[in-house]
Amino acid sequence: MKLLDVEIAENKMIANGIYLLSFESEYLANAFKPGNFVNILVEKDSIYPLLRRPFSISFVKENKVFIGYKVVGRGTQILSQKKKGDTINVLGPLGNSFLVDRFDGKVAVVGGGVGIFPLLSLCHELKKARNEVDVFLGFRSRSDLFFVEEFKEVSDNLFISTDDGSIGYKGNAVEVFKTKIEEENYKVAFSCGPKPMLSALKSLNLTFKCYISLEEKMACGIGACLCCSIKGKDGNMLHVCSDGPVFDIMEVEI
Amino acid sequence: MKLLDVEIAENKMIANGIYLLSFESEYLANAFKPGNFVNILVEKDSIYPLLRRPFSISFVKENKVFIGYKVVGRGTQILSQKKKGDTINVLGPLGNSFLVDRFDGKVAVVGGGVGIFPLLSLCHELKKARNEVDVFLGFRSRSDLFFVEEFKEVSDNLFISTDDGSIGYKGNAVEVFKTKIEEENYKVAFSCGPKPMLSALKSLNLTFKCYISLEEKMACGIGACLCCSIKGKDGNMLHVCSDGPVFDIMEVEI
Amino acid sequence: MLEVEISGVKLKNPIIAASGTFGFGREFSRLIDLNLFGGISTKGITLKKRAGNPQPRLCEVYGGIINSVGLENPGVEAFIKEELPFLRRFDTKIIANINGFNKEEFIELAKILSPFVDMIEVNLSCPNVKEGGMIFGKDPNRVYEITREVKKVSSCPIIVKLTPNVTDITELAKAAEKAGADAISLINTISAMAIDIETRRPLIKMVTGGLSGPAIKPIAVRMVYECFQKVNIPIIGMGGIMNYKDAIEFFLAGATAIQIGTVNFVNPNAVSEIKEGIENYLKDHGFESVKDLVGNIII
Amino acid sequence: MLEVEISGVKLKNPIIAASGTFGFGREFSRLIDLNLFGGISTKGITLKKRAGNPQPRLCEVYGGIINSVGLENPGVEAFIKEELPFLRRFDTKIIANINGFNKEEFIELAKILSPFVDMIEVNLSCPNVKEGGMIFGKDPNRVYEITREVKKVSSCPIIVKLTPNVTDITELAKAAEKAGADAISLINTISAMAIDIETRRPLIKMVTGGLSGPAIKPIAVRMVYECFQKVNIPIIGMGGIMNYKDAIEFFLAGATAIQIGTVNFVNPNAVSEIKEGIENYLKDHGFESVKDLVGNIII
Ligand SMILES: Cc1cc2nc3c(=O)[nH]c(=O)nc-3n(C[C@H](O)[C@H](O)[C@H](O)COP(=O)(O)OP(=O)(O)OC[C@H]3O[C@@H](n4cnc5c(N)ncnc54)[C@H](O)[C@@H]3O)c2cc1C
Ligand SMILES: Cc1cc2nc3c(=O)[nH]c(=O)nc-3n(C[C@H](O)[C@H](O)[C@H](O)COP(=O)(O)OP(=O)(O)OC[C@H]3O[C@@H](n4cnc5c(N)ncnc54)[C@H](O)[C@@H]3O)c2cc1C
Ligand SMILES: Cc1cc2nc3c(=O)[nH]c(=O)nc-3n(C[C@H](O)[C@H](O)[C@H](O)COP(=O)(O)O)c2cc1C
Ligand SMILES: Cc1cc2nc3c(=O)[nH]c(=O)nc-3n(C[C@H](O)[C@H](O)[C@H](O)COP(=O)(O)O)c2cc1C
Ligand code: FES
Ligand code: FES
Repeated sequence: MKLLDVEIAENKMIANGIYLLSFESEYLANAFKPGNFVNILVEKDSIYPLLRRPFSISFVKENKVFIGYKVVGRGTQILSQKKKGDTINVLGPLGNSFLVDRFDGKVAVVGGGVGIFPLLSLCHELKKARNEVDVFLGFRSRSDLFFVEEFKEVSDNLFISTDDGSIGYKGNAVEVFKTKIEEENYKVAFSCGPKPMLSALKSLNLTFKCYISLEEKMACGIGACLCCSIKGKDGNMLHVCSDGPVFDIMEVEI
Repeated sequence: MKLLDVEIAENKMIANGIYLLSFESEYLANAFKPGNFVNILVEKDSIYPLLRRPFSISFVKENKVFIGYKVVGRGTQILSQKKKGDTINVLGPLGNSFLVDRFDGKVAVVGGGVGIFPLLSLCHELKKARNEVDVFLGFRSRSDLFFVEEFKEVSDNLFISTDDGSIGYKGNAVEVFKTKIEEENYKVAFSCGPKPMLSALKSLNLTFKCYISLEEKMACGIGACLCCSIKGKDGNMLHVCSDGPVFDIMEVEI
Repeated sequence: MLEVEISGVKLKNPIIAASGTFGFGREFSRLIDLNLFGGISTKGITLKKRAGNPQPRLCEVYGGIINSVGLENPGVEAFIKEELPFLRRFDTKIIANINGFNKEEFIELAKILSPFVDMIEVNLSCPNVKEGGMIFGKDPNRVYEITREVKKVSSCPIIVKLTPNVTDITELAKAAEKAGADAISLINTISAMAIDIETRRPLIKMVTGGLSGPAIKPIAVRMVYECFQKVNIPIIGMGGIMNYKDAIEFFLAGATAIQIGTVNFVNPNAVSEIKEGIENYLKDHGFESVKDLVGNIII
Repeated sequence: MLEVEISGVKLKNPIIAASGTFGFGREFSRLIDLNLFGGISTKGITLKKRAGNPQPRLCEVYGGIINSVGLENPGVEAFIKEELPFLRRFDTKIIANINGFNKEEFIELAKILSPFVDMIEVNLSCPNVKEGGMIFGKDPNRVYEITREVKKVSSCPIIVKLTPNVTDITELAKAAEKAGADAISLINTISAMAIDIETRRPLIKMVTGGLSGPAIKPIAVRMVYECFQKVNIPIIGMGGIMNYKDAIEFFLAGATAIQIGTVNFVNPNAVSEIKEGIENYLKDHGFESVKDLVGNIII
């Protein structure tokens, strides 16, 4: 974990309101594991926004770090206006990572909306570990699609769904995943997405392990402020930023 | 007085920390009289800085409005980073103006530091009204000089002074002006500059009329908030933004 | 859709210009249409003309400004003669913001003014004067006493403006309600201070002044919410409202109407933008009237 | 040049990490050198382990954040066993921030902790718990009582941390001084609230929380200044300090030392930047020690 001033290499729109930002950082690129995130100060000396903003690292390529994000408020709005050559301050890598292994069975990866970002490099690693990977991605609508080609490359089967059915299955990623559970012999699932999606996933009562990446509002991002605490199964407090963001779905209340 | 979104035509450094900004505005260019100022919102939706920043209009040329300013804090810092094509919101023209006439005698114009900005168009008008104009400009140092060529064109005699004597007379503009008062038959003087300079001017007890342009911290710039009030001679409150910024030096407490 | 009512006075919309930030309307009328406002609360009026405090009166801080105008105003007579006729030309409710240095002055001001205006706002919260104002306003007993007396002599509804510089603002709200106030308005500015580290002098000549602007908004929303739990008279909420979203927060917290102050300096068009924003919000969220928002927070 | 003293405890510099924003130092130690701090005030400690408040606990507002952590902490025993040894490795003073739900708990905590730490900060100002905390802290009599009892049993100097959510903070300061406090620290967060206008729910599950960050700075500076006029014990000032300039304001207003909280989240290097900034300021302005700045405002 380091505090780094990095120079933006590229920052481009890749879908409706979705941007992909990249910068060079040998340190981060090497230290990174799928699931990690960074805490970005979008504007120096700004008091509004005041806090850093947490974003998963979508993937790294050589020494370049790529962050996909959706413009939802003032912080991401400002970030989206940054140009090549502008400097941003990045704190990372933060948090734990997805457990990647050679599983003896199929792997399912289920992502919805901005939750899709951290899953790309996960799939990459899962494939590298020679797993068979089924990917389920849910988007709002056809114009919101992103990373589709990239996921094709790192999956065996890719199932796209949209809320409005404008492309792929109509419905969300969990619904599609559900239809496959019985046909396929999944050994493990990984997921990231909005809370309702994760709750739906939990209520499937999967017979195999399922790891999810969570979000909570964060101030420090490193485990010091205790703003991002959630209750673990045993009543113990878990900190999404430092004990997570990846948790065994059975170990957390959602 | 109007609220205008204008597009920056140019914004360049013209001396050490001094910038000249211009934008097209037929309305402002026509409505403008020397001494008027504008209240600029340097950043939309910003809460820090929050208030608009007041700046004199230095001069207009056809439909272009020129504003000279010095970077002193966060607002002017942000302004200095604006580029051609960026939009700023301008409220103006505000305030009263210098009385321009054909005076039967010489006219003295005394400016110090950023107080020099509003005097350029004044001199222009004074010359247009066929006056003989002596201009006294005080700067910190040689590297701080600006508008010198421009003032040469609209004055009969130009006296430059610097605090450190690195160019022109050593001392401030009022000291130089003082040495000329007895030789010359001034009918009227105009001045703008830091408070100590204006106090020095007042204590000369000039036998002719002297008009000065004042500064106070401003919130509204239009006479509504009463933040910029100063005491007039008769104890009445005067508002620098709406009764001024130009006052007869004998009518105000400084 | 936007109409609200305060003790029988109908405001065509819930947006009121906050006292002291809008003068007597004349200056802003050159820039915007005063008819846009549901109401205008005047600059604080005193019995006699007042020069106000020495310079500097204003400084800027993170997300706000500190002012110490100190109730500069022409006095009640000049107001009635020279300012009120102008204000009366517009289709907006006129609220006279009154300031006494003792109980008698408040009574006198209410007597003189209430026949001429739509409502009176009793400012028991000015932090920028040595007597009266906030000194009274911090004590529930004085709030009760002054409110009761002012109410007795007023021929129009009275609003009591509360100071946030207290341990429990609901005590003041309850005192005002018990004394017969038709509404309360909150918050006035928060006592604050800033220092120029180069000169080592306070940035406000009077040392402390009143903080307003976005920085105080979450404190104001909290106080409106607290008061809404404790009193039944309408609340006029204010403090740091910059846009329609901020306004909606105040309604949800319990405000029947809002005042906008500092934002007028930044964006004189705020009133029309906020008006439009509220309308759109109501439509988009299926509400028929702004009244449906009041206190409609889901806990 | 930077050394200051509080009741015999020498801080090598006047910068203290504010309670609750710095955990027990462990996390930040991976990022910055803890030796940079004059002192570290720990996360609020209670007798028993506490889970804290439900989510959401945090939201951002104009120029600040609202938190409602609610004193999540491992309890005093775990602190002493698992956290203190780590903290003790650094050349910085350790201040234990203690939180009781009644007088006895405060006494108990002080008894247990005072042999192990350099100072105790008695938190009479936590806005995020239903009992104890701010409820006690708003009443000068309770402040007096608890301070006196804690002082009696403490083998190290005690600091009393005051809440800003009161009419007159100097009353609390005086009560603490009279009861024997070695210093006071202020301000804790200001009770505040924000509402999500889309869900119409409060952005903090507990509805209200504590506002910190730059937005509260001018209020904090004012309170430090007020207390400096009224008490003779050292004041530790905090609230919205983002950089060395803000720190200097607090010294000029009367603070002997400062705490930095929210800024740690934004800029973990703040401590070293502020340290350097203060040093340069002292040199540039011809002061020999930061002590020369304390209360050195020119009115
Ligand atoms: C571990 C983690 C990883 C994330 N990864 C990504 C990613 O790869 N791509 C992406 O687009 N988004 C990601 N998010 C969500 C992202 O942090 C928010 O969308 C962003 O902070 C919004 O900032 P804003 O100023 O535009 O929005 P605003 O809504 O104006 O932000 C207001 C406040 O809420 C916080 N906030 C808002 N939404 C969230 C959220 N969903 N989770 C946590 N805090 C939030 C902000 O940090 C800020 O403090 C991630 C969040 C977390 C916790
Ligand atoms: C009528 C008038 C005309 C002016 N004309 C010019 C001009 O042509 N060129 C120029 O460079 N400057 C001019 N100034 C001064 C200019 O307004 C300030 O330098 C500027 O506001 C500083 O903003 P900042 O954010 O960079 O500085 P900061 O110091 O960070 O500003 C803090 C606050 O102080 C106010 N402020 C700071 N200095 C002044 C000042 N001298 N007068 C009034 N308010 C101030 C700011 O508006 C702001 O509210 C004029 C001021 C007035 C009142
Ligand atoms: C420059 C200025 C002058 C003010 N004068 C008065 C006044 O005379 N009477 C009054 O009741 N409130 C006065 N106020 C307080 C405002 O009416 C309002 O309560 C406060 O500014 C909070 O709202 P805002 O954050 O929208 O400005 C004044 C505020 C400012 C900024
Ligand atoms: C997330 C968070 C947790 C806090 N927890 C505590 C605490 O446990 N004990 C305490 O005395 N103050 C606590 N505080 C208050 C801070 O110590 C400090 O008084 C306040 O934040 C103002 O300083 P700042 O604006 O620099 O953050 C907390 C503040 C924050 C932001
Ligand atoms: S964000 Fe601070 S502990 Fe997780
Ligand atoms: S700045 Fe508002 S009256 Fe002059």
